[in-house]
Amino acid sequence: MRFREKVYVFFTALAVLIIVGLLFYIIFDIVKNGIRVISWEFISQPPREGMTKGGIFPALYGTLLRTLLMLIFVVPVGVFTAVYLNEYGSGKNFSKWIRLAINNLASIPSIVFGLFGLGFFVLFLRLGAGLLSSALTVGLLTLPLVVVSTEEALKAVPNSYREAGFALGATKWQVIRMIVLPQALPGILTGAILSVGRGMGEVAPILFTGVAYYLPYLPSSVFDQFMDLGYHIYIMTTQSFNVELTKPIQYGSTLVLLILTFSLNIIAILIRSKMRRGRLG
Amino acid sequence: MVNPRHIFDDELKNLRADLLRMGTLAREAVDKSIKALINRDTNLAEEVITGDDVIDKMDLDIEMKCMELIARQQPMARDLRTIGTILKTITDLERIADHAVDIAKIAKILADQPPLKPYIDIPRMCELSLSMLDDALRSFVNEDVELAKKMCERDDLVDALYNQVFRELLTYMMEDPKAVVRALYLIFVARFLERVADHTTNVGERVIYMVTGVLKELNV
Amino acid sequence: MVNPRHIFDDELKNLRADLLRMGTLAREAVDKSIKALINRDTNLAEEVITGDDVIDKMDLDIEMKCMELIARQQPMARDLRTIGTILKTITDLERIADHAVDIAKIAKILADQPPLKPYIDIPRMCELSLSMLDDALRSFVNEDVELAKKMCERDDLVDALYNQVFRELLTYMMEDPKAVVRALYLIFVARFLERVADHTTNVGERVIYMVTGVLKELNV
Amino acid sequence: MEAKERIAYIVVSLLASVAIVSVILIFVFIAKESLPVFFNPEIKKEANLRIFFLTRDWQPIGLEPKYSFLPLIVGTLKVTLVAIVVALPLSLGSAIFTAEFAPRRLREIIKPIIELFSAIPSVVLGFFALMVIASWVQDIFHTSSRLNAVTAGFALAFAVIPITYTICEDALNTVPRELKEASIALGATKWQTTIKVVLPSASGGIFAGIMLGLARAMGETMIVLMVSGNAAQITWSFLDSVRTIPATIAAEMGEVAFGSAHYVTLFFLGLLLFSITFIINYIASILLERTQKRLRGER
Amino acid sequence: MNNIKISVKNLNIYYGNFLALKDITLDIPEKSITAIIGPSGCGKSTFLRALNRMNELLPNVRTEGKVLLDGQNIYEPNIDLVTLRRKVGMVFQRPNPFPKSIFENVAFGLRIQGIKDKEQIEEIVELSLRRAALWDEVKNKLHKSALELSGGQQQRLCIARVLAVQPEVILMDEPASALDPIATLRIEDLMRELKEEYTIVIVTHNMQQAARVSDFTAFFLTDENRAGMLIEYGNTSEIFTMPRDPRTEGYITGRYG
Amino acid sequence: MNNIKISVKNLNIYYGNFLALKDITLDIPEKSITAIIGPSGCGKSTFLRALNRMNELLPNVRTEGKVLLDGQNIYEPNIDLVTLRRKVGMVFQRPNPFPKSIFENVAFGLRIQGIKDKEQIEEIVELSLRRAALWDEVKNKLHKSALELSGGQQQRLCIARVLAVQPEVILMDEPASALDPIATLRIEDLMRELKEEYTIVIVTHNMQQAARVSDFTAFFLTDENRAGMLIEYGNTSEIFTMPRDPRTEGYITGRYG
Ligand SMILES: Nc1ncnc2c1ncn2[C@@H]1O[C@H](COP(=O)(O)OP(=O)(O)OP(=O)(O)O)[C@@H](O)[C@H]1O
Ligand SMILES: Nc1ncnc2c1ncn2[C@@H]1O[C@H](COP(=O)(O)OP(=O)(O)OP(=O)(O)O)[C@@H](O)[C@H]1O
Ligand SMILES: [Mg+2]
Ligand SMILES: [Mg+2]
Ligand SMILES: O=P([O-])([O-])[O-]
Repeated sequence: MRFREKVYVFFTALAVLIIVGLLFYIIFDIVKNGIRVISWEFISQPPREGMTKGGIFPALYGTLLRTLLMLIFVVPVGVFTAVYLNEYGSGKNFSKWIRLAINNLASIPSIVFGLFGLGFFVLFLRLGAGLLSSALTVGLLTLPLVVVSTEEALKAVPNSYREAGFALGATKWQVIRMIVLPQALPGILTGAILSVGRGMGEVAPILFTGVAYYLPYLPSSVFDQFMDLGYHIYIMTTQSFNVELTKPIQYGSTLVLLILTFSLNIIAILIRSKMRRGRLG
Repeated sequence: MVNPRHIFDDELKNLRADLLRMGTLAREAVDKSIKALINRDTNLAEEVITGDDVIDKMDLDIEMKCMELIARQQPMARDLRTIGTILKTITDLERIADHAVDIAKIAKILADQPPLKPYIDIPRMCELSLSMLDDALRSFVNEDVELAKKMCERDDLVDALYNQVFRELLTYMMEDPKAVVRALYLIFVARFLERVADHTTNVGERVIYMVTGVLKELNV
Repeated sequence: MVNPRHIFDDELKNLRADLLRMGTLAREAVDKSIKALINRDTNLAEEVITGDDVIDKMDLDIEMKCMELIARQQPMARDLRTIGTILKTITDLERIADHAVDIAKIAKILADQPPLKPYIDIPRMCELSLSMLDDALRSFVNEDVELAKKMCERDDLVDALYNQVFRELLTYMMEDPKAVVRALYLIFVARFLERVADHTTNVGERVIYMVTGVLKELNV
Repeated sequence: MEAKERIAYIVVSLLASVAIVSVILIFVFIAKESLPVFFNPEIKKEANLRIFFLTRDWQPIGLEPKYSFLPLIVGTLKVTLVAIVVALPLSLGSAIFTAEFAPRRLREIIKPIIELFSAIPSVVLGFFALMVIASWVQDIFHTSSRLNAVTAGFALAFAVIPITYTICEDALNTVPRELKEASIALGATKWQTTIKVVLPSASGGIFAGIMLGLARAMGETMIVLMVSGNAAQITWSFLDSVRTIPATIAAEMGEVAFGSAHYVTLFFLGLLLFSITFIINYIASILLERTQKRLRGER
Repeated sequence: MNNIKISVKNLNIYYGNFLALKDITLDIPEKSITAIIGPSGCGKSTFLRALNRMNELLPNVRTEGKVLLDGQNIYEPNIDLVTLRRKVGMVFQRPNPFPKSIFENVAFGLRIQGIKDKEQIEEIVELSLRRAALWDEVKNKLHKSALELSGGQQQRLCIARVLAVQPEVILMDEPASALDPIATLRIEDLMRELKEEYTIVIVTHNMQQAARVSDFTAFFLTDENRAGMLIEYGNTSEIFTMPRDPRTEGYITGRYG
Repeated sequence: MNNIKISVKNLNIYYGNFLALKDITLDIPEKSITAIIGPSGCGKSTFLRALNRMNELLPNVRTEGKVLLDGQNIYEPNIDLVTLRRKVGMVFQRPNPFPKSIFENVAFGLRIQGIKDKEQIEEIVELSLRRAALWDEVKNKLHKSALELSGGQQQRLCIARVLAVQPEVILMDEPASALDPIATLRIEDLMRELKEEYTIVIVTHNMQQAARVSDFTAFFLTDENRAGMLIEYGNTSEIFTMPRDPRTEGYITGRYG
């Protein structure tokens, strides 16, 4: 009896070991092969010689820019959607619809966003295939992330704080502004960071909304096409005329993308755990 | 649904039973002391005197139980009044028993002296007082306010009898110096019986308080 | 840090003050009644008799306050014993005051009769009883068990004095039929004073119980 | 003060409606672009429901384009199945270990690490699968093609694991400690407690985790695009190359003429994908809510 | 008996279609402590929250009848809720200081009124903390987080926070149920001090607490439709030593039902 | 005085380096109710959980000393925890029925023992529910979810659940603190009935409860290092009417500290 249980537990532990092992193996493999490639030149130079040499600067630039644009759109929308859901809308039909919409957004496959971006932003609104269309498309995709983590943060603000505020004669907006939002700030921050991390690595939604295979110049307006790190990796690995030749560049680019997204996620995790500890103390 | 306080109720019931037992003992003590007096029965008198220890112990016991019940069960309202009533009533009962002892002691003294006159009024006083005590205890058991009130009214009869006995014995004393000691003791006996009735009235007042929450002196 | 029960303590303090006031009144009543007797002062006697109402009212008042305090503050341990002590002590004090009334009534009766003999032992008894009462009250205030115990011991002196007075007056009665009434009344007075001392002893026992938690009869 | 309140309310409500508007627009636009399948006679000739579901070939480029969904559906199902079979035992096992058996310290390390998996962009997973996993699969199964359903499913599993793990672990964790203690105090062993009390209590959440993993696997684009081989064929073997619905859209949308039958067909595929994942997610969310409510002691 | 501060007249409260409080009529005297007791679900909290219209934060609540505060019906449409709630402050079951400094907690009510004057704020904060019998314990750490205080201190801080907005009435919904016995007694003590200046209404599950602390007690019970009704209202000592209604008697002696 | 059921000898319990219980020695008599009282954090729960080794579920707990159950030290290495915990059952602060049917809740302990016989299980379930004074209220809905019961019923169900595994000792950690006064009294009543057959140890914040229900009371307090110590242990009536230690007196009269 006892022994059998130990065996069961061993298997569950083994599962953990396998997952964690694989994760580390991925990181290990990418770092091992990528680290040699990374240099200042690699970061700061454009690709050369039909993208078999040189760096990834335009792709990095494009990625960061579209992510920044996305952030400008997604944070206010996401945060205030959460504020509405949690502070104004409880019990209202409208917020049921919003919630349904958010859940829905979260479940839509990224390629469908790509289709929508193409159909709506690019063609219907005539924003063209460019940074803005891509940023908005990815923004919609990460919107649930921001809403959910903000809402979680708002929910974690004990209701008693709000009641106390009202009972002291504060108005709703005063309560939100002076008590709820400051208290939820770390959570909101986490949401924003996570959305950046997520948005940065997404490729499918931008496939048809503005990413370019190669551009000799940097985008100069939000309507311009751009290069993108993730897309770059995809192209190099599958469409490049000489996959073997560009392998180091592929690894290098992947490592850069991984570093970016990982560091963001780790920051988010740190904030969150600090927040949790703070709440307990 | 079972009464969630039934254990407390049980304890309260025990306490009431204890009180009743104590009341009965006190009553018997008075009864016996007067019998001892009339029949010049020193053994009976002695019995009353030694029996008082039991009553004293019951007094202490019940009081301690009351205090424990207060400490442990936080009685309120009527429960509390009941305990208060018990607390006060046992004092009265204890005093009644003490008076029985006092009478018994006198009975012992008078046993070897010639009778002054046939006892008429004293047995009547005794009977009356004891019937009051019976009613007091019954009213306690049945929480019968009316009975308690009626009982208290009879205290006046006892008082009247006492005055009568007092005056009569006074005459004896003035007429015959030899009668002085005996008459004096009998006056004391009458006086004690009168006190028994007074204490009994107190018990009645307590019963009324327990049931109605109003405490009023009835025997002013 | 403030005592979180200070309101309850205040109420308890008030209650103790009330008790003390009642004790003082009872003491004065006894003192005055004996003075009235000695000085044949019917006014003073009347004062004692009417004054008793105040004491009776205090008795009721304090009792109600105790019950309320029990109902509202759930006293435990010493607090509870204190309230229990107060509850029982007021009964004794009330009885003491009643005895003062009894004495005062006798004082009124004897006021227009020639004195039997100079009062010597009765004032001494009174003094002794009252000094006991003083000590009892003081021991209550100071929670002084030793004082209470010593005080209780003096009850024997009172008892001895009572016996002496009793025998002396008995002689008077047998010698002179005209003295019978007066002597009888004086015997009653002595008896009442003896009772005062007894009740005082009860108070002492209560104080000991309040402080130590042990209740023992000291004046068996 | 009143005005401020009103303005705040209006602004917040407007921003909050973005989500609703977006979902409606997404549905409307995807639907609008795929509607010609039903209504445009020109397009209906080339692409219609009968062709989608009753023919066997997907050959959109060529003189006679063939638009059968069946190979795509089969491909999608194959990779999804592989992904779930790989991911489920691993993620559920890990969830049980972390929630029930790991010492607290260890748990606080394991959980974020596994969750970090979800931070890996799918291109990166695809890249890794291409570089490493494909070789493993080839070595193990001696396949002709490195890129096949097993490779893709395996890579997809990496995407599924963090989702399923997180939801399962959360579900296990929301089982109140008191319940576990009650069971142990009744003389149950830890494993009995896990199987008889914790798992049943959390079953809704676990099921939801599986469903959401499933949805993720079906909708995932980049990984399959990179490692599935993208051959639209109907076979029984999992070691053949496959083409999935999302990968098809991703690969072909870039090169179609707007408004063409191909274009419309791709949008219709999008609509299909959208609907399937929507339904799965809906069921999962209902399950999740129900379990949470139950565990919170509501009826 | 003091003047009437709050006069509740024929109050009915519905949650949706459910009648939670039925025809409550009751006068609350000024500068005294009134306790509301009764079994769970009898509408005590609902009643309390009706006195400063906090019920309106919940959806679906409907209130009928009048609540007169100093003779003025607070349910009239032109009543300013913000002013009302400043006048009728509220302290909750669990101590709920904001996760700010001790000082900022007390200053909050002032800041939302738009008071900027630093000195004035400091003055009021000190005064409120003194009144809440907390000043001595916190004066050296006013700018430390309020969450570092003990439960009892937090609850007193919440009281100070209410005092800072100078209320006339303080409502307390089971203010000590989350505290240990000693902290509870201290809060009760504080209440008794506060009643010199404020009208206090408390809801409590703890009968003994109502008995200890209040001047007046109202006993609520539900009828067969689960609607809360007022069964008996009167002097606390009378309610606990000789209640008039047998249902009150049953409840306080633990024999209800 | 009954036989000694549990004898605790020089018990020390550490959380990491923190000594939470210091040198506790105490004998718990059979078939009686022993209450543990004391201020928050004095180690009452820790003590209780030491009696069936539930503390070991927490990390970093170290236990020194002996706990003899019927003379057998439960901290000896060869003790079977499963058997021990069946003998020494536990009821928790908040009612915590499993989210299963009423029947399955009570049957749980039997099923994990591998009992399959349906009739036997049914019999024990009914018996346990009867003992827990719940049978009449639930006999017609045994297969309904236990979560649909009221708080007090749930707590009695938890007691029935423990009874089903035929314990000898029942530990209860504040078993009524989540209940309303009436449900509380009913649980207390049940305890008194159960003590005819079981040895019961309860922890309670509520002094009145300890006074009402227990036969023996142990009073714990923390020393200057916050280690819990046993201050006084004895007959409940003595503890509450004439405690020997002034600290006990201070605590029970509300003047502690
Ligand atoms: N927001 C709400 N929606 C619907 N019904 C409610 C709501 N709040 C309370 N109720 C119902 O109204 C009745 C009274 O509730 P209330 O909270 O006032 O009771 P209470 O006396 O304070 O109980 P407790 O002592 O448990 O706090 C209950 O039957 C409760 O179920
Ligand atoms: N898991 C733990 N880790 C570290 N310290 C703990 C742990 N559990 C309890 N303690 C500490 O041990 C001491 C005793 O705790 P315990 O829970 O036994 O107290 P208690 O008397 O039950 O208090 P309460 O009445 O608040 O339940 C406290 O100082 C507490 O902070
Ligand atoms: Mg409430
Ligand atoms: Mg505890
Ligand atoms: O018994 P008494 O002394 O009060 O008559």
